[in-house]
Amino acid sequence: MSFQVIVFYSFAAWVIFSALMVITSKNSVKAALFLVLTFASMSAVWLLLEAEFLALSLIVVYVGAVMVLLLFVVMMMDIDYAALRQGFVKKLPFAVIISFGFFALLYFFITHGEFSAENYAAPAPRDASYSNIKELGRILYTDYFIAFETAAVILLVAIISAIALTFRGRKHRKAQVISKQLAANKKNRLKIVSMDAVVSEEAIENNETVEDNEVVEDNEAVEDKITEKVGEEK
Amino acid sequence: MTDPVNFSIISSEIFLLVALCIIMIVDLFQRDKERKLTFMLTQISFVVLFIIGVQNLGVAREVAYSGHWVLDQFGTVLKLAIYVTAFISLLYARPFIRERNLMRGEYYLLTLFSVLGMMIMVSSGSLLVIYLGLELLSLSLYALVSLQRDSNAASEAAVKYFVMGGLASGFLLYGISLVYGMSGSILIADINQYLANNDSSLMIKFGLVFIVVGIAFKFGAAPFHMWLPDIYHGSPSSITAYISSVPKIAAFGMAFRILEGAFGNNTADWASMIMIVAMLSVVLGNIIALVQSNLKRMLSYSAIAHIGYFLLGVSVGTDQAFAASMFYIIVYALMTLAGFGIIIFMSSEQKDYQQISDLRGMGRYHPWYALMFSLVMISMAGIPPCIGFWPKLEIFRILVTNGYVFEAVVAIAFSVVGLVYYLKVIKEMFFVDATESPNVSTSRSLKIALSVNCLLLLMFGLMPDSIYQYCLSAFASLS
Amino acid sequence: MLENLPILSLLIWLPIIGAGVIIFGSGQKYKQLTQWIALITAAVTFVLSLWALNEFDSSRYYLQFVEDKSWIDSLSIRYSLAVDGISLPLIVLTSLMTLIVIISSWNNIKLRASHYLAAFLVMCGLMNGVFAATDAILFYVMWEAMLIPMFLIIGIWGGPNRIYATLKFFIYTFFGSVFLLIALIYLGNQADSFNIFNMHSMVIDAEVQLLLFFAFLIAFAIKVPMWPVHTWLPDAHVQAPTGGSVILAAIMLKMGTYGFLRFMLPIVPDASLEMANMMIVLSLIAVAYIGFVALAQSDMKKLIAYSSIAHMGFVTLGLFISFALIADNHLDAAVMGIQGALIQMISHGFISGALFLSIGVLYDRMHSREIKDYGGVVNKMPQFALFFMIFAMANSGLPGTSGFVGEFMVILSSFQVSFWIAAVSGLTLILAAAYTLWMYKRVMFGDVANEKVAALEDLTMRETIVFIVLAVMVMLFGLWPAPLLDIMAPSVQHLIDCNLVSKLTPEGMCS
Amino acid sequence: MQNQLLAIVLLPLIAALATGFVGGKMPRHWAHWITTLSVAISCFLSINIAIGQLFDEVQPLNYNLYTWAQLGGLSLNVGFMIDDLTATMMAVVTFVSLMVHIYTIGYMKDDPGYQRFFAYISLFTFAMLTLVMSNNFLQLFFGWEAVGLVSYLLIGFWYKKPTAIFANLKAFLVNRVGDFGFLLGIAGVYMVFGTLDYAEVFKQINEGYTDLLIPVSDEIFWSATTFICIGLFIGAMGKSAQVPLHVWLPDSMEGPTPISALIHAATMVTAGVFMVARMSPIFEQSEIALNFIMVIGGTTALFMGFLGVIQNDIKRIIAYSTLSQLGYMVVALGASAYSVAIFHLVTHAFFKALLFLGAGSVIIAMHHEQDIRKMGNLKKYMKITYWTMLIGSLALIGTPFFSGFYSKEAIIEVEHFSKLTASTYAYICVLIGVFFTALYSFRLIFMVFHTEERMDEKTKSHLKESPPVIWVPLVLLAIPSIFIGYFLAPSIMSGEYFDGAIQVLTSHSMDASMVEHNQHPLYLALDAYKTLPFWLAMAGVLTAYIFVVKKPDWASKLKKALGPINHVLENNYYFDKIYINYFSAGGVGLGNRFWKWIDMAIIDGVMVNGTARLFTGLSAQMRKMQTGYLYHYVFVMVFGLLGFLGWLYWRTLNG
Amino acid sequence: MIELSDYLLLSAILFAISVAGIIINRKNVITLLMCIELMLLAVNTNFIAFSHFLQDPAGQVFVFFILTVAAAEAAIGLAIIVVLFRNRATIDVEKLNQLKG
Repeated sequence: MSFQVIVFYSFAAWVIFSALMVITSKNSVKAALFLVLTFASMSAVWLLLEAEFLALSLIVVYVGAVMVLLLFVVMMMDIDYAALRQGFVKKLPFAVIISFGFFALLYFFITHGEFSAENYAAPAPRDASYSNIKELGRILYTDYFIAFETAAVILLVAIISAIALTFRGRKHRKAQVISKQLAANKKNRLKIVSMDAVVSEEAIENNETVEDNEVVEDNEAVEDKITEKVGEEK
Repeated sequence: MTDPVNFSIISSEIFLLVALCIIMIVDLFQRDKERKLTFMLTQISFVVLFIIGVQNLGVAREVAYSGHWVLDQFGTVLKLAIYVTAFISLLYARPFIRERNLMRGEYYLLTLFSVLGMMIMVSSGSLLVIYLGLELLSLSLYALVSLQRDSNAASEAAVKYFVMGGLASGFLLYGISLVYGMSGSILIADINQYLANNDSSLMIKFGLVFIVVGIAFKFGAAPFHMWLPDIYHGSPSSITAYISSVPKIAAFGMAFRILEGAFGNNTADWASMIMIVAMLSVVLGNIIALVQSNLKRMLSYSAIAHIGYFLLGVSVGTDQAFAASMFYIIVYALMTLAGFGIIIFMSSEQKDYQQISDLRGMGRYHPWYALMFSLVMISMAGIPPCIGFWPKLEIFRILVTNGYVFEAVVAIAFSVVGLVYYLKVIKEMFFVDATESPNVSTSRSLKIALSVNCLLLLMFGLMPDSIYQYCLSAFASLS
Repeated sequence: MLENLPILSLLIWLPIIGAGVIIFGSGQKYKQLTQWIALITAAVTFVLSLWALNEFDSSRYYLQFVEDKSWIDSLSIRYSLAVDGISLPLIVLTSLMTLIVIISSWNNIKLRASHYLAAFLVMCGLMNGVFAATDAILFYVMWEAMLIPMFLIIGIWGGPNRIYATLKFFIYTFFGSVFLLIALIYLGNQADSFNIFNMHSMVIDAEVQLLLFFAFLIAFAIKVPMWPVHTWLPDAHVQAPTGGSVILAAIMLKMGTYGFLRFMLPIVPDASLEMANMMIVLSLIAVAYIGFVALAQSDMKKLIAYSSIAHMGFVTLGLFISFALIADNHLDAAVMGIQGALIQMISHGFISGALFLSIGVLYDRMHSREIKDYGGVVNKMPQFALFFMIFAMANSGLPGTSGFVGEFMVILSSFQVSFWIAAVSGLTLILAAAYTLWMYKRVMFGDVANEKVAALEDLTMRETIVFIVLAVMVMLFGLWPAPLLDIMAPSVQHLIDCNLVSKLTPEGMCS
Repeated sequence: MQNQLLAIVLLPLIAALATGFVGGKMPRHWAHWITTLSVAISCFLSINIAIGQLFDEVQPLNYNLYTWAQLGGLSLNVGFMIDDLTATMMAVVTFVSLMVHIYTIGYMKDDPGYQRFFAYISLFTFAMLTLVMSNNFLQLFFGWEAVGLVSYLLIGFWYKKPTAIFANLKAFLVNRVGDFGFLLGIAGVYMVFGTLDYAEVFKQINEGYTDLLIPVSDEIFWSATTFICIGLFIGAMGKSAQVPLHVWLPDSMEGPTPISALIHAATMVTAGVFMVARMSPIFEQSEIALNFIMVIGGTTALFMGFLGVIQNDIKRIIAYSTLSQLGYMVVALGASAYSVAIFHLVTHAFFKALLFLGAGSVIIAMHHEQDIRKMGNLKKYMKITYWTMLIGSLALIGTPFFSGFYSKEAIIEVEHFSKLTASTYAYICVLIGVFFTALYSFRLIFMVFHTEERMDEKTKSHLKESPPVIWVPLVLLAIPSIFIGYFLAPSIMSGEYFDGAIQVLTSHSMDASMVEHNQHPLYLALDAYKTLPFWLAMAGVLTAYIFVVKKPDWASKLKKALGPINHVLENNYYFDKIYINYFSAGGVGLGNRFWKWIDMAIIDGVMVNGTARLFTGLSAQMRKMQTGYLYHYVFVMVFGLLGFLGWLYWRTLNG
Repeated sequence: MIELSDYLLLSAILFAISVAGIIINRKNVITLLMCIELMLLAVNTNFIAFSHFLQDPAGQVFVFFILTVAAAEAAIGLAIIVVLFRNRATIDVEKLNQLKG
């Protein structure tokens, strides 16, 4: 049992364990952290495969950027984890069966397929002068020119859409705001209008009220639009 | 080792990208609430693209960028179809988004991005570029679907689309990885070469299963269709019109590139799977559509059924069959655009009228449009003289020619089931007495676009060759 | 110049173009104008068809007025039209009935009258197209497209239960025709061309023939309609407006039997021979069983609808009895059977059309189709009673009317095969008389039954003209069917000589 | 001559069309002038031709007018065949028709449908002439049905009368049953002979032909000839109202009296007899058919005679008498004595028309009262009617010297001498029939013209002799009723009369046996007291006298005594009840069941709508798969993937 | 030695886990996002393993791009979830069933 084998199995075990934790944790934060662990362990495995650049990128990109973003979002939302916890365990066996069956099939194909050791002998280790980064870099800008450009556009799309979806200036959340609800009082909510018994006047009164309200709303809307515009220009 | 960089063969893409950047910047500085300039520029770029595409029509097949890029008749014809359908969909979208606070530059930008993604998909020479093009398309679509931020339904649809789409990408990639492992290349031509020299191995078949699932998902074929009705239903109608039509054309490009381009020598490995998927789609789509009362949902189930017919052609796997499928998908895109055009037409005053019963009285108060919509329904049902008949005919002909008579009979029998729900629409418009006029859009441009689109269905129906010959030529140049 | 006129194209497209003009000019403002346009279009079409009839050379068999243009090259589908002695009379019938329908619905349709007329014109063109097409796919296109205007006619202008009826009609017939499509595609592939007449000279082995036979059977039997796929017809007829019923009965049903003649008999003669007994039994059921069913009807339109089914049974009987006769080498009798079937098609067109128009005349005045709401109409409408009597008698197959000719021939020829076939089909003499005249008695005779009947007014000028035309046709072909038969004779002879021979081997086939 | 023939046929048609279509717009008297004149010309020409054929021995004529249809090698024509038989019939038809036309002028004077009526009877003349003059089966069938049509129209002439419109429908349908057989017979002719032309058919028979066998089942085969004969005879049964298809004739008396005379006594009902005579070469080929005919005829002759006795309606009595007399004619046909049948047909045409028209005269005088129990002693008021009717009755019962005597005597004789199996039965029937004929005939005479006056005062005050336009035809008909038999008897009895037109096989011929009876008609009449029929007739008259004049109460006593039999008779042997309750109601009921159970329930309910329901139900169930839950969607997708993988796995394991 | 199939099995396990994760998770949309990331990780491992054993850099390049795309995807996915949360104040998967039938 060589060092590499030990490394592989130990990290593989970590990968599997942490992946299982990711899907079973109720708490998103916990799950995200386990995901980080999965990625980190997997990058170790990748190192075994002499993909140094990617192993590092995985940590940099995922652990450094994506996971932080994820956590950020998770924290931002005040989610009721107690509610999320319900009704989880009874679906577990079913999923276990499905995924086990799935894995069994994969196992069958992988072990019975052509990916045997004879067909795919382990290559000799590279010599020290070999630079993974250099090689990737070289072909990335030549052979994979088109792909590279496309990836760039994809990132642009991601930027644009993320902004388009989430940025909306102030006061546009539709979700209930507890603090506001608590702060509400009778004076703000209830408007007492004195009315005469005459029908026609009543109607006029109502109309006026409605108009007033509309004006207020319009103003708000205009304000919103302006702020939004400014935001976009920035 | 590397080819000399040849910009001429990616001129369309370069043009679009440049135009995109210009439009993006122009849009930033626009004060116009209507975004007229953005809209105009977008549409003009489609026109220019179309002209470039037409010039590319006769050009011989060229492979460039280390085999990652292919310019051929097939891609060009598909691109032309993409431009036209995208162009029409934006025409439809304008009055709709104006009333729904969606009139933002991003709408056009994301559309353009997705078109770019599709162009990349249909022109790519490697699995990697296909994947990237696909993701470019998908990401734009995810964003487009959720663009109506204050809509519950839209955001739900977006989440579902996103999760399901991610899953499908995963499956597709898994399959690609296995194929890569076997063939040692991600270039389609190399894979094809490898398979020509080697027998089809178990792992190739194994990978193909995943790839087929990924492709079937993109089309929304049963049993990978579950996302489709919800997404079509939940998205704003203009976006539904778009995602139900244009990306299908690109998806066909992808399917052809992968299945025929890479695995053309192993037709047997995937054809039966596609056939199963296709038959399931035909049966399921047609049956479930029967009881739908929401027009959008009905059309989405009908989309599943149509995809089934289309995939029947793919499953046969000959050049002619692919030509027929291509014909089908282009025609379908035109039809479904018109179909969702109806919904856009109905949904004015910021309210969405989507129920079939909302059409009631159309025949009485707006006879012309009722007639137009009837054309759409007749076309979708595959009744001559509308265009919808011809691709169906061609698909059935291919099936029968290749000995799939039983499949043809089942498929054709289910088209009778399909007829029922299309007729329901006509029934609602013409036969049910209405006391009040249904709600319709007042936008003149929408009316014109819709009329033209519907009349095209009839016109092409009388001269189907005007589309079909291009489809055939796309494949004639391949072999 | 006239010789080079694409007469068949004109017969197809002229009415359709007319309809297009009408649709664009629709609206109450132009109601009069559109009506006149419709009338003129239909009249010109009819005159053209008469002209074609005049130019037609019935001395020997060949396709005439041939038009053949490329249409869909990629699918090797051509726009090819031609007629022979079988299809031409049907075209004339179609054009005439359209004209009659347009005249007769002059003032009767209140709701969107111009659209109504346009629908009929479109249908006229398409039906002419069905009869004229010699390309199978062109045929199919027309065949299917024809459903749409009829679907709309029943659905928009029909009776209270129109939606059910029209959906049933459309779906039922569509269901049938999809099998036709499969068969046509198969044949087109085998023949490398969709030309119907190329298909006629193909060698097809027995098993395939049988499959094709059933594909054709489903399509055409539904259209005819034959028992047991006939149930759409009474519903459609009852709910359809008068004009719709007329066209449905007079022309649309003929499509099915025309299909038998054009496709089934010539392309799969061996299978047809094999299944002839089944077809004969089905036809006899149509004649006898449906005759009894008609007897039980209380709705006039339904009664006539069922009687249509029964009469169409004679057509199918005549067509398939000929197989048994050819097998026994009774060629004369086979000719008689097929000729009988053909003339029954034409004659039934006039008679059923006239009967539905008659019921329409009553319905326009009383808004009821129930027999029990009538009684003693003859007191108030003596002229109408006369015409109605003529048509009723024709319907019950009285010699001297066209209704007799076909049935007579078919019974005579079927007797050669079996006494029992003739006996069962001969029951129509009794049954048809019973249901028609019983209805006549209850509706027309007797004392004035109620106030509504008392308020009836006799035929208007317009109605009278229509009825005179139909009555003359009915009597003319009854007293002297020879001209019509002569037109058909070479085609029928060709059918028997060339097309009904075995297609299992190339021997003995002539093109 | 061909032009003459055309004129004979077409003149009544043109007159009918003219009066029918424009009758309403022309003065009333034009209608009768046009039609009567045209029929008169026809009659004149017909008699001319008949004289030519019968006495001047003009060659029989057979030619085609136009080709009706050409079907392969078979040519169907419309044409005329004129020989002795046809000529006789033409003369009789046109003569009776002319009388009826004249009579109608008076009889229908005040009827609102005056023009219509003339159009109908002219049309009828046309139809009947086409029937008798036809030279082929097709045209025969055309005429056959056309007379049925006109009969239908005429019975229902008073279309407001519920009984009339019931009767006409009944008449048409019952005739259609007969036509059904007739058509099958024609089909048989076509099958056996390959042509529908008389001359060709007869030629083939004379030149010897092979009889075909018609399979009715796997085991049973029928001789085609027998089949043809019976088929054709079933047609004749319908038209000539033979049991059991006789039910329409008594009811048809709902029509105006002139048509009862014209159609239901003199001409149309005899079409069947004429047809069988015309087809004599074919009928001769089948003894089974002849026996069948004889049984039917005998039954009709006797049993309808019974019914005549108990009727009280003046026209119904004559109608039953007609039925009975038709039976006589048919019996003669069965015995191969076609000429005798035609002989009786001719004499019967005259005296029965006379009787009907006389009855009509009575009815007019009685203001449309037809019940003989409300008449009596009309002799006092209507001398001419009385005498003419008496002549008619005497002729009917076969009083020597009257025309009926010769024909009836001949029939009885041929039955006596016939060698066919059924002849004994027929002989007994006709013999007994003679007694009953006399009984009901004179019961009528006594009840109407003698005994006390039973009508009410109002009617009585108006009673008077009918105008000349009515009684002239009576007189004109009375003359041949007396003498025609005397003149025709010798030639007909000797079998020379219809030489060539009627063919009798020598084995069936009774000429030899008849010869000894073949004396001068005068002696024949004088010898009548030696024969049984004479005494039977006298007994009948006497019985009538006793029961009606002397002891009227005996009648009701007898009625009581014969209770059950009387009941059967009054119900017309239950024929009507069976037909209406079982056949027609059964047919409608069957149709209803077919419709409700098979069409609506099974085909529509289960198969058509059931399919629709199935798919809708399926759809409603399947849409529930679309739960809206993301994890279900993923699950389905993964399941699909697993399915494919499993399929691949299975395929790998199984090679 | 560690064979190719070992790597592949590892990734297969990961793949199966991620699929299971999507199915069993009925509450939290964000976890679905993570599952998709896991799945991509499995795919990436496949690619890298092949790349190593084939001595072909294309697989690694592919992984490079997958990582890029995955990042972009995560960004958009999170944005969508934010939009959803704003609309509904929940990211409960079980409540995402307005659209059905």
